[in-house]
Amino acid sequence: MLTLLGACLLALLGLSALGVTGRAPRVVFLGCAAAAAGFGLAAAIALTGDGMAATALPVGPPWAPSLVALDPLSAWFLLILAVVAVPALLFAAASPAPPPAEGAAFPLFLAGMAAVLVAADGFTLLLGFELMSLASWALIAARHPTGVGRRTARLYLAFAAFSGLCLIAGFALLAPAGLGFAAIRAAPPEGWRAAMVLILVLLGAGSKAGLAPFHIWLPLAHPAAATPVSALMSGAMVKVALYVMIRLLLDLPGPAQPAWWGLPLIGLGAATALIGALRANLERDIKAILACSTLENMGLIVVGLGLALVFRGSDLRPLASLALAAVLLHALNHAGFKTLLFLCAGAVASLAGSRDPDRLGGLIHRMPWVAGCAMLGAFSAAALPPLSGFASEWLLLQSLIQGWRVAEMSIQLIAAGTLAVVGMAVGLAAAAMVRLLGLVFLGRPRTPRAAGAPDAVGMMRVALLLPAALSLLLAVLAAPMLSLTGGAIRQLLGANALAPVAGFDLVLGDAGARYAPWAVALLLALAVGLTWLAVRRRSSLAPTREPAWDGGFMPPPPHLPFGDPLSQVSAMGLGQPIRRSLGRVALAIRERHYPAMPGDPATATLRVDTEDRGFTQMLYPLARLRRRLSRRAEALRGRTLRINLSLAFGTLVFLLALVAWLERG
Amino acid sequence: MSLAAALVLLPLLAAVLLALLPDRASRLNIVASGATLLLAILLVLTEPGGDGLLRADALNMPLVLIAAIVGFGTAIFSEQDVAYEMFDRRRARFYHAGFQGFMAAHFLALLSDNLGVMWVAIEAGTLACVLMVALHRTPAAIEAAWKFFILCGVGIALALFGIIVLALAAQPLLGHGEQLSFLALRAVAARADPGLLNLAFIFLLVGFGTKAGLVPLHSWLPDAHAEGPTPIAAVLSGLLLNGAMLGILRGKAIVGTNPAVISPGSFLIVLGFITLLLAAFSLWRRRDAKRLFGWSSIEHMGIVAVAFGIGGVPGHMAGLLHLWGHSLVKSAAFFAIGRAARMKGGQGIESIAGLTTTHPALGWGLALAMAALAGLPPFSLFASEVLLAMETGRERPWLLPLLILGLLVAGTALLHAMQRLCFGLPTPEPIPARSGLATLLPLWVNLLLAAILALAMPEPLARMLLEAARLLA
Amino acid sequence: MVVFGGLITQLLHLALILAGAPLLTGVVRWLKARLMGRRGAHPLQPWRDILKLLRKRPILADGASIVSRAAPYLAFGATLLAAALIPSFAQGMLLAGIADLLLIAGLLALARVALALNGHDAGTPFGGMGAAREMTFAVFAEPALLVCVMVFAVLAGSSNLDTIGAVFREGALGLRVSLLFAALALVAVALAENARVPVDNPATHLELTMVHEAMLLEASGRHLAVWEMQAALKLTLWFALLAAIFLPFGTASAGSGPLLWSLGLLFWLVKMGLLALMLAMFESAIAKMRVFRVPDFLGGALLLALLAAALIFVSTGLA
Amino acid sequence: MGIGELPYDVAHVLGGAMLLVSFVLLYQRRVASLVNALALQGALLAMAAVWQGYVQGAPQLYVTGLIALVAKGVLIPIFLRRMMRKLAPGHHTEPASNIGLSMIGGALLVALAILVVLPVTTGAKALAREDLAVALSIILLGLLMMLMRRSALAQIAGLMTMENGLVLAAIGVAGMPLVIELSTAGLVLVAAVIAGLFARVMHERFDSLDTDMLDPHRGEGR
Repeated sequence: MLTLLGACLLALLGLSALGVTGRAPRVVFLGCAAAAAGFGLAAAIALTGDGMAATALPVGPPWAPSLVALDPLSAWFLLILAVVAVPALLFAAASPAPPPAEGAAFPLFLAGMAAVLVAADGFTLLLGFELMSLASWALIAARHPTGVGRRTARLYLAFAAFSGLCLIAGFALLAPAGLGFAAIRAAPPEGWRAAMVLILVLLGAGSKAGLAPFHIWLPLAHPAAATPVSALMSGAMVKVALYVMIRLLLDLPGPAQPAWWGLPLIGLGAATALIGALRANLERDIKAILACSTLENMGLIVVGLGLALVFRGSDLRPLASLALAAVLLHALNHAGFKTLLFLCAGAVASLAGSRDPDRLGGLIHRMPWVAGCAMLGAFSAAALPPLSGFASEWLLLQSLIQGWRVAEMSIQLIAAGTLAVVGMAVGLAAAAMVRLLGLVFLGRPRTPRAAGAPDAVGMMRVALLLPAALSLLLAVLAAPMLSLTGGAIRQLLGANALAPVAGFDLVLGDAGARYAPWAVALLLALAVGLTWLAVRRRSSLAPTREPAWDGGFMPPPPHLPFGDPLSQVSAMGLGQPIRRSLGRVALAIRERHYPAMPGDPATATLRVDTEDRGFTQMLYPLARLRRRLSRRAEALRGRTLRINLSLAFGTLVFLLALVAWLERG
Repeated sequence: MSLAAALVLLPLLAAVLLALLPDRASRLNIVASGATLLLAILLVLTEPGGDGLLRADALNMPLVLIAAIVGFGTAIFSEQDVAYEMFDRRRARFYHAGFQGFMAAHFLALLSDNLGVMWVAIEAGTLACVLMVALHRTPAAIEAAWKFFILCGVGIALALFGIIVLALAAQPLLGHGEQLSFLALRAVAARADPGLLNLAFIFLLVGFGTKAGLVPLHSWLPDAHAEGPTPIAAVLSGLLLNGAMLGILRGKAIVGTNPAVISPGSFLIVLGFITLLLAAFSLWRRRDAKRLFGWSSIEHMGIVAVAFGIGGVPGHMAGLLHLWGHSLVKSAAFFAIGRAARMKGGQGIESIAGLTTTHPALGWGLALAMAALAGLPPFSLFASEVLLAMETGRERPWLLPLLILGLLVAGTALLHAMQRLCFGLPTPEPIPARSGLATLLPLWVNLLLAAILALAMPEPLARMLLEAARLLA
Repeated sequence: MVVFGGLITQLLHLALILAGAPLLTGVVRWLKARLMGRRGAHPLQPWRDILKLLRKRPILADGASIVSRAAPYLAFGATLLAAALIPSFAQGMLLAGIADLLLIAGLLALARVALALNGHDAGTPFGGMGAAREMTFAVFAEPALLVCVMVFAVLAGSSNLDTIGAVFREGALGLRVSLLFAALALVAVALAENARVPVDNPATHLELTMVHEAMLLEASGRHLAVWEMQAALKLTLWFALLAAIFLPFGTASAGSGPLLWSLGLLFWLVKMGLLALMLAMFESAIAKMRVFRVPDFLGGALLLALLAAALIFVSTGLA
Repeated sequence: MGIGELPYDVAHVLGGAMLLVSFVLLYQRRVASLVNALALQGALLAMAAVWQGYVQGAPQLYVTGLIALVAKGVLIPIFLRRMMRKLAPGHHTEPASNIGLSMIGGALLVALAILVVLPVTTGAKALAREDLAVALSIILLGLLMMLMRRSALAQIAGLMTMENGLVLAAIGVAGMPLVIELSTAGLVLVAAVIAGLFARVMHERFDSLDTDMLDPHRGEGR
């Protein structure tokens, strides 16, 4: 096991060295894919058989060797990493050669994430975490020498430094005895120390996972990178942050933590889910839409995590395991369909030449494979039965509904409110996915480039089909997959905790609710098929093609081959109802309407500027404060030599006086 | 003659030689530094100890090694850099002689067991640096050098007074001659008069603190770094500050043994945090690349002061490790930025950009060095900061937020500048040239060493680190 | 016997709702016409329309893709499955085990998404507009539905519809004000889901005001027939849902032979008629509201549901 | 020994005289007399050293006294005077702030020095205590002078006074190794030379010795 992991990690380092030279990028990416598959293999072994106990490495900080281990929790997330990485890397190998810096940073990115997952002491974990941040930043910066992308990279790096430092502080308070996980478990923190740990971990890992209000970098940074990187960031990196959260909040502090620990997570998670789903309906860049949907899903997952903490704190182990199962399963499902969606978006961007929905449309005719995969992914993301997204969100909603079993009325009310918010987020996600599909793949092409786009072929198509097949598998076999997490659940909730699984169904032990994905899929297929047969038996006429009725509009003039572009709803137009009704929850919106003057041939226009409240209410004020303080500090510099001398003199005199005074007292 | 003595005399000899025969001076300089490095390695491999005047112990041996490494790298770098200076014969001769002279003084300062000798050595080194800072004779250089001279002159004088007070405190307990010996003082300080010890530590703190660039005694540091030749900036940051910190550390080690004194650590913590925070916020306003690194030196000295102030074995370990890493990385950063400034024909931040695209090796080296200074892995500054945070969390948790704030503001400022210098669209180069091995070699070697310190420190060094921390705690 | 009975009842239930759905639509329309003082079309008119549409040749818009052909069947299949899970005259049918309210909500969402995609497919302005509005309404309808489910789960201990119906039929919990709130919320959701007044007007074809019809503008022939059938089925489904939860009395259990079944059927027909009458009266009494007031309307429903939940917590906390 | 005994009184007088000279330095406006005062202080220091050597029976203190006399009393003053002639003929140093204020400040500093030193040196000999207090006062006064005066020459003079104070303190402590004294004195000389060098460069660059003229030339601007 150790040899396998070590071989993969070393291989990654070697590949990054090869990547520096910029030669043979395909080799680099395929090699990374192999290494990622190796991780997946190790994870599978650890999940089915037994993992790896904490082992000391020859390298490490001066005061103690680094420890690595592979327990069920790590293995589960390592599996997620592999699930995302393999298709993404195949896609990368199928794409044109990137700049050398990217070829060098990509393996390091993978290695960093893997290091976080297998680390068994704080230093190694922090090392991997920072490596992950740094490499992913390099991946963004390498693509954007100038312009907005550069500012994005800067913002991302600043947030990365912030989360790293917060995690360091969190460990500092968590581990008075030593950084080894075993030592921390032996002496769990209590009282205000524990509370500080909670806050710092929420700041550190939370900002990495995109929790509000530290989500603002995510919708900018994830789309800025190359498509495979975006897939890895959205599918795997946020999960690594989630893993850190679980490790530091659920595992290391021990089971003795109070129930209220979950409440901040629930609140932040719900807010994040709402904001993310809302923004997903308003973005005008397909990859940004997907990044916002990542926010939504992370929000849901964190809500589940909070519920698990609440239930565990109030001694409702079965419910805690239910919520935890929802968390773990949704993490995996989201990895599957988000990778699929990002790769589809990348295929569209590279083949149809744009990421702006207003320059796409009607792609289903030209790229049926991509469209099919995208629909599958979108349906999963919209949590439609019987696809994978629904199974895990069913678990999550059930655990929210079960929130009333906690004796605290306040928690019951919070659960109800959260349920409402989560439901809203789920609805918004569905709306966003419909908007995405409708704008990109359905309707009429909006540009000639979109009308002439080729379909994905070769390895790119394989890279799309892989996660698609996986999502389908996860949809039907949700229960068996979930039973693999039994080890992790026992590890976190005690020996008698069980995954809410019975055979091929997901069940709630006492509440008697049950979801059988296979049955639903079967019945649905049956219903659709029978309906189709019946209808076709009664009416067998082949359909004919005519110009669209279009509510009576005249057919477009010949110089508009794809019809009148103005008579097809735009991205903003589709977002308008939601923007009007909910937009201001998450965004500061400025709408300006320029009406067409009588006799003026110009068309009337509506100009909408939106900015996330995270910027306007948090980041900008902080930046102003920082500027003011640095101006203060700078004022000290512009002094003459004699002032500086007198500063030294004053310090001396002050200290002398202080000593004299202290010796009196 | 002991290795330690040889280590002091060899650079001295080299200085004399360089003063006498200036042609091919830079080669001779490199050779001498290389020989010094060999001696230093030998010294580290041998057992600690030595005669009365010079004593090699776990505390100063690693510092000697680092100093020799940085000195060797600087010699290699200046071989290329001085060529641009257009020095006349006299100044070139003076430059090289002064460099070796400074090295000799620094080794003496590190190795001497006698505080008085240490003081003399530091003063001599300072004077050498002052002259080399003034080497350019530009108004800015004169201003910087004069400030350097006056402030450090005052500071060093105060430090001497502190030493005298120490001697006075030890007078009733120690025989003549050895009342300035570090070991002897440490042995008897517990019985000395705490009042005098307090007084002594105040003066030592203010005196050496001025040289170490602790706020509010720091104002000479950035200008001195920016106006002198780049190699001098490298040794200033890499070596001189270590010497000063060692002085403070010795004082603390002596005074701290007496239970009745006002704990010296608290003074260090307060000054350290003031330094850290002020430098962190000032870093955001820098327009001059070399001053940026000067301020970052101030910030790191603040971190070191905090680490030593918090104390305990881990705290001192963190502080020492931070000193080592800072010397290596900061000198590397100065090599890179000096070379870049040469090629771009100016050391203003706005005049340097896009290094990674035009000179990948140099650009990525600088980027990594700055990332390391910002406390990112895999460099030893990251390790020491983690260790410091751990110790703070254990001993004084309420200081954590301040520490995190300082590190965050400083780190983001450095990363911000890093992206401006190394990425973006390249600025035009009046003097198009290749980076050259003379820069890349020391740059990457130092970075590699810093990474090794963080992840795979050789066992003897690790043992010395622990030993030194025990000695101090 | 139980399994056999479950199977039989399930099949009978399917046949019943399939046959009854268009009829129910017809009845509602007829009642509405009567209340408005018109004679109104024969209640069987929807059936006649559907059969006639099936005979016509479907016409596809130029921009239309496979979606236009597949979406109707998908939507109908999903709705049919959802309807099959909701007990009509008998409880404990074959699929009672998976008759989870969340699953029903999910299936309805699936049908909704298929409908919206159909609206997008031809690339016409009204289709897109209708789709956007439909999804927006769902954003407000879904949370209300979920919170109602929570209320039922608190009372019945489970989110399984069959269990809920059984518990409520026992009537152990009597008449609760919280249930009243939940009922109101659910009714509002049902109105929105079925595109009834005041959210939408099933009768109009004035493009600017409509939501549901706008997505079907391009459908014709058998596709339109399936869409019509799906709409009718959805209405029946919601009526059955309301009946199963709030009027559970008289429902037979699957094991109890044909006699009780027919009794249950009788009860069910009465309930349906009652609900149809109420709907007709309501629709003929009030007018349609502006599109951007709908979120407020559904937000009110959400608030009612939350209030119901709060009241439940209070009462269970006191009890 | 204590008050009323010869060794103590003499040391007392010498130390007091040096302190007085420091005040003179602080007060003095004209550079020429500034240098003279410095020379006087050096001479007094030498005498104090010799006296201490005699009292402590420590012969190396005679050497110290000799060095002090040669360096502080003769060489440096001559050097400064030559420089003054070259650079600032008849140049007056104007204090940055008025004399009275610096006088009061000086008095306060002396008080502080005594307050700090006397209570902590109860263990030491009275002579050492006295010496230490005086030395500290002289150092602080020198520092005060450096930041009160703008002229480079005055600042050098201040630095020299501080050195005088240091040596005074050092001779108070019995058994300071000679090597330290020697190297210290040597360094002081070097420092003075360097300072002179700077003063010359400054003069030829800015045609003034006013250190405030340097300020606008700081790199990186304001």
